[in-house]
Amino acid sequence: MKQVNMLAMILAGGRGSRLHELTDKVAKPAVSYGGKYRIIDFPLSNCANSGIDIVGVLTQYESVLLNSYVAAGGRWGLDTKDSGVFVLTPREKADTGLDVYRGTADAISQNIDFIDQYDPEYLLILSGDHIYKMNYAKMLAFHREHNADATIAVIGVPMREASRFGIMNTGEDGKIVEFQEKPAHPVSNLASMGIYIFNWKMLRRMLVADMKDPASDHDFGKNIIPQMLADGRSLYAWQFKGYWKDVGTIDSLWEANMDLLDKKNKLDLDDPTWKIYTEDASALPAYIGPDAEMERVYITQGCHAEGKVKNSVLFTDSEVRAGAQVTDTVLMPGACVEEGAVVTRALVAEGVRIGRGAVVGSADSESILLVAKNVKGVD
Amino acid sequence: MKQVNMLAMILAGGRGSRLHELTDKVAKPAVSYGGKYRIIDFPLSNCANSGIDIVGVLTQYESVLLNSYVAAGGRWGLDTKDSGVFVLTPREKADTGLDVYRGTADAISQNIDFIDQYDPEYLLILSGDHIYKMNYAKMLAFHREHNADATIAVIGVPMREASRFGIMNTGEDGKIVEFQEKPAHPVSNLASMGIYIFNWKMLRRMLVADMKDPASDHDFGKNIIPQMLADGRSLYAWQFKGYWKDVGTIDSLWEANMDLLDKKNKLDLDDPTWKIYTEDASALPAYIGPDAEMERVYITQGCHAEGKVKNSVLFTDSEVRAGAQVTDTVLMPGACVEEGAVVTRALVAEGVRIGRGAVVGSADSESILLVAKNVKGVD
Amino acid sequence: MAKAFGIVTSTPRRIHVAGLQDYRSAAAFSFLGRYRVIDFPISNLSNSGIDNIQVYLNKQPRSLTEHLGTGRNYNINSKRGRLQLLYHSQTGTNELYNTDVSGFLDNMDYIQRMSPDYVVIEPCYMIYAQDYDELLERHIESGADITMLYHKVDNAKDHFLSCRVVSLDKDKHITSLTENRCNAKENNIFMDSYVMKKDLFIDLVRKTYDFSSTYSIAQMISVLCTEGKLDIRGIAHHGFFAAINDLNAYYEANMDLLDISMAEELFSPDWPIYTRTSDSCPTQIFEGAEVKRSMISNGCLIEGTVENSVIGRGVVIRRGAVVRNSVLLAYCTIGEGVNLNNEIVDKWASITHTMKLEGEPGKPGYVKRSDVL
Amino acid sequence: MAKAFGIVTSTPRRIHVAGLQDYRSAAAFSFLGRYRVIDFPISNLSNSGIDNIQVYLNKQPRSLTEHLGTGRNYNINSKRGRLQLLYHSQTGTNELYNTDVSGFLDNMDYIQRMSPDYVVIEPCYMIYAQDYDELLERHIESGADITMLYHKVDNAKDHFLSCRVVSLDKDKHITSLTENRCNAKENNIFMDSYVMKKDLFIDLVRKTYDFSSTYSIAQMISVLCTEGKLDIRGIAHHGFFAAINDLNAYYEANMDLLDISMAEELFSPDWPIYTRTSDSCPTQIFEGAEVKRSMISNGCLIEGTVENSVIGRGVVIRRGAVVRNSVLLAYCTIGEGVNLNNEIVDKWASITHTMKLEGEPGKPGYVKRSDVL
Repeated sequence: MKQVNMLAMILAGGRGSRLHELTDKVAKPAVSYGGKYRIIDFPLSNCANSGIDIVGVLTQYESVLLNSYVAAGGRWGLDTKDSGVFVLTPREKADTGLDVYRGTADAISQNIDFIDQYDPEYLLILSGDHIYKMNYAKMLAFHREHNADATIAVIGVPMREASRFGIMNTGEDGKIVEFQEKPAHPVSNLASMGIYIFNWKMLRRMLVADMKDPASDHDFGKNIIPQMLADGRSLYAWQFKGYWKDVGTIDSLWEANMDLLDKKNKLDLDDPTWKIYTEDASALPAYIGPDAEMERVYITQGCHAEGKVKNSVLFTDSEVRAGAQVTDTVLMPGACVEEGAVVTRALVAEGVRIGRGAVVGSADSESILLVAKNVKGVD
Repeated sequence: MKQVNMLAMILAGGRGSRLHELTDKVAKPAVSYGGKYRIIDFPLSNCANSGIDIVGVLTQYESVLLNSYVAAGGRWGLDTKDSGVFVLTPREKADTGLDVYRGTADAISQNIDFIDQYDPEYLLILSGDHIYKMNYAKMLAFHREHNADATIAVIGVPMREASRFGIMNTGEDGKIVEFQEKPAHPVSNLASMGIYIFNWKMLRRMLVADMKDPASDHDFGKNIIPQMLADGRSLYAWQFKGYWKDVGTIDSLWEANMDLLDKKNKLDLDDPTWKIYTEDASALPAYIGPDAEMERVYITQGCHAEGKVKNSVLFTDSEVRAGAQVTDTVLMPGACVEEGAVVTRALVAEGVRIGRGAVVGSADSESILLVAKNVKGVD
Repeated sequence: MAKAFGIVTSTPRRIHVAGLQDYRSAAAFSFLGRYRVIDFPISNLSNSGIDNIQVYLNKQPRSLTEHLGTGRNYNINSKRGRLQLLYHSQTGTNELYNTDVSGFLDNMDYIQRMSPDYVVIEPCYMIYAQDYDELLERHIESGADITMLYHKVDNAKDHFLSCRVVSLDKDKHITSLTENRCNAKENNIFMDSYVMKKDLFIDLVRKTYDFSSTYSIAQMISVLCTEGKLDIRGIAHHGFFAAINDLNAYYEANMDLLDISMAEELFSPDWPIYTRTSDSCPTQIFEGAEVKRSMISNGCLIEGTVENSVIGRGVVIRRGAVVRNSVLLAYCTIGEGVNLNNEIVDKWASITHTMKLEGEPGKPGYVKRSDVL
Repeated sequence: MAKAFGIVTSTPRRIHVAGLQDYRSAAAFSFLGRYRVIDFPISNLSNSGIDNIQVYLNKQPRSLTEHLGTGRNYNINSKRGRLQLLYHSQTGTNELYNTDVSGFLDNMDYIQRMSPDYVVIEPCYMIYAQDYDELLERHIESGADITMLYHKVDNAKDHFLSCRVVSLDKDKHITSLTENRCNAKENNIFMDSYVMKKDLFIDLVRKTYDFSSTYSIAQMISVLCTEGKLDIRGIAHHGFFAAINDLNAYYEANMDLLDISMAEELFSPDWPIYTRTSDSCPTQIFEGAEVKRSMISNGCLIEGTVENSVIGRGVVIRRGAVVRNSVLLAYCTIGEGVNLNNEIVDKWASITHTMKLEGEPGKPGYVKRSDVL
């Protein structure tokens, strides 16, 4: 049979309210990124490239778009005879009513029957809102080598920022000796990425017990991991060294887009050995008009640029009309900057129009302006 | 673009409690039928063959198997660039909490945003628990010809049974003048099949109003259709003349299977122009052993028969061992009748084993015996 | 369901596109950056609701097989419909025998098995949008035996060589079908596309072979329309139309679509042209780059100047390079300071040592696949 | 990801299966009712975690192209992996030139583009299950240059004609690779399957062509293993093994698998053999039918007697017909009262007027495709 006996579950439940209007109609993992992608393309493509065939996507908030998006598993090649992407929402069972997921661990607990269908040896838990490329097969190899009960992916963060994260204190071989959630005085800079590999049989027993515990928050970070440490189980930290970005705020989402403008940037979406797959738009190649000026631009199919674009990311079907100026800006799918309008340091949401001659955003604003509604023209 | 601008929604919510243990772990539409199929293969294959590309499946009860089953839209060819089968469960939105579907109409109302994504002209409502082959494109042609606001598929039932159904009283041209739910003294024998075509724009307005009506049951049969008649809208009945069976009870499910044993039966699953598609099992062809006796048997891939089988339907991977006798019986997937056991007039559920020498069911029982648990052998 | 099945014919013998055709059939040519020529006929059929399609292949079938797959990218339901790739072997002894008719005869079994009553036949080397469902309705209504599609052009004198032209009477009956002798500017170019009953088609295939084993269907029709026994009519096509019959025609068809209004007409949202995605990431345009009046596919890295050009997927244009009036196919590299004008550069080619390449207007230069210059 | 890519070679020149091969290559032969022979090598690779696969085709590619599709049925992720169908044109002038090596050379570009370090080569006309991941591990551990798979048989005297046999020394080094001269009962049949580094493979292809333009890789290895410069070893295969090298071998391989314990060993749940579904409905067995010791595919209608036979999809066996010791391919019809014994009946054939057909044991009869008898 296939080599990787590991099933992945993506926790995609979050509304991501710090993304404001961007998540009014879509769950956070379905938010657009990088010209043609959605955030959830990253964990899904990572799974496909890592040889994982079955992926569950756990969601309960505004799942229509996310649902219809990920259900087309063919985008990631996950539609062969025995592979698939499955959207798992809370449901009524013979013995229980309909209830929301009470926490990250509860979301898995409520889907034990789904996981059991495939009888995996390992369970990979992912979150749906990070931008990164990771070979989970390597993490699994590390997990097996160390005979671990659980392995947690960690990334080195600047020491001064460590108190914002869940920090792993480890021995020399990577064995986790302590886990501190947002420690005031961190002793390590290894932050948890929220990516876990568990031996499924062991985790299954713990989840069954956790479901019955009224005092539990049913959360991996707060309950399951501390319990495992208390039980003296062997937990290992696997250090990841590539590009990794939480895009939970407008500023960080904008930044992560801007990172793509750098020559040989660390994310390297151009790598043919680790492609990120996404929906294919039926659109013409990008068209750049006779009087356009383009400098440091990330541009994709369906874009139509006639004006001046600098230091900006143009998403599918976005438009910059003649005489318009777009600087330090992200234009999300279908956004349109009309004739003569000036847009600076902004993130223009999907389908939003900036009217003729309007001026939006400013070069010295502290944070990025989210433009979520059409802006009227001035002439 | 494609010719049929009609989107289908399958109401697959029902637990189907009259199917007893068969629906403990799966929703009714996922129950097996006809050797290799599941009930929901019929509406889904009908959609595919009728040229409908987008199908929503509305479910809230035990959807894991149903969900992972229908999500693989490739089984019905519904996985092209712009087609798909989407599982729609109740969900949390920006302005509402998580709530179950309150009725058939409410299930549609809660998914107006899904439907709007595709902007269909017509909406086809189907139920997920009938066995039939129907060309919905023909029904749509009838709907268009009559400039109807809604068209309801009806089937002629014996007059003496009409009071068990929702009955349509129509004019000569098929225009519905009255709708009677289970009338004591029916004047027509045209029963509603629970299959509706609506003009989407009109229905959408009605659903929005219905959602706000505290007195409504949010049901098509109880509220929407009577309201439309009261409003003087033009509703038409389209008469279907093929095989149609509600498989809501053990007896009717058994009967519908037995119907397949008849030469040139009306369902005709062998028709190459209207195939019913389903999951493909990785299984050997049926193997029939050297001492087997087979008469009037419907048998499929993965079956292994060594004993005596008469007047029975053998589902995928079911087994009849040497010396066993199986008569007037349905063996669901993976069911096994061990050496020397005798099974008569029974429906043996998925994976159930009838132990060596056991005797189960009887030729003169009034109703069909459901065997949902392993039966111990006698030696 | 659908009234008709579709046939996309293989590249006819008379079509020769120098250079490009050494590596693939005309159907598989890259077009306007992200498409292939065959995307147009297949999308036309799919958008017309025709999902039983036969594609005839003769030479180099690999790239087409991979590109078309099972038709999912073209919205063809693989259960209800079928995208069938049919090979017809080529006789080495005499090219004359390798007609469309010999291909149809090789696969007559599969034609006869088709259940729709009508057949729509399209060429694989022409670019246009056409609703065949509508054409079929008009065909049925008119009562004609065969309906042929043509396009009225005003540059037939120096274009469409090796294409055919039709003459029509007032009632749109085809009175003649002849080779374009380039003796008139205005002419009705036959679009190698027709609609007829399946039975008539099968009959016609057999009759043609009996008449002459080197004749194509079109040649036979040319005989038949003078005979006057069949009712053969023409319908004019409107909108963008290009025949990729030689290298210059290929070049011009690409260039013409740099007129964005023309491109937007051909690529209407109501009539999507489908293709296979390569999962390339977006294109990066760096500091110092200048890009004007160009179509840029995904996955490119652009540091130099690009003007009036069509750029394929994954092309690299280094600092100081200048690309003008050129068509660059996927994955080619234009090195630092290299100057290109009026060139067609084939896939995977790399121009790094030759600092200047300039084709003539009307006779574009061609750089071979995988060449390093 | 995977350490190796896979190659499935086209039917070698020396294989000739009378009758069946007139219509398709050995790879596309229907096998045991619902399979095709190529399902075995492709499932082996897919189950071994190898999802970059090249399938070489020479003649009649249509049915294989359609059967394999994009590899979804074989669990090959189309994004991460790739099922590539590579055609090599056949020289009409002299059959001798049409070797596996000429196919590899025709497609050297695509071999070189493969990123894994190792290559696994499999034939398309043999039936067996083999974990190539395990074989690859053993190959790497052993330090050998080439590892070849063989199967020890005790019927080489009257079987496996035109196959090759290997001799091994104590350390499992191959000391010779020669044609099976059918002069010994016990022999080690070479399974046309080997593992080596990609670079060595490319080298070998070129060296073979330089050595003789009519040599196959196996013939070259036969030279090399006497030279002793390369470390070439053999590994024995265990379990079911059949080579479809002539019509009788085809017949026997089908018949052997009517031994259900043998079939269950080959078709283990741990090692699924994938194929393409035809969406046939189950089979109906009517009153008066008698079916014993047979494999019955879906979609059949059986009113007669079937014994010791393999029945393909959609076969109709009418009242009073008796089918014994026969292999019936898909969609054939056996009419009322017709008596068949020791026959192979090809697809779509219909036997209704000829009341009795009987092949000899060891020399089964053959009824041509679509024939009406």
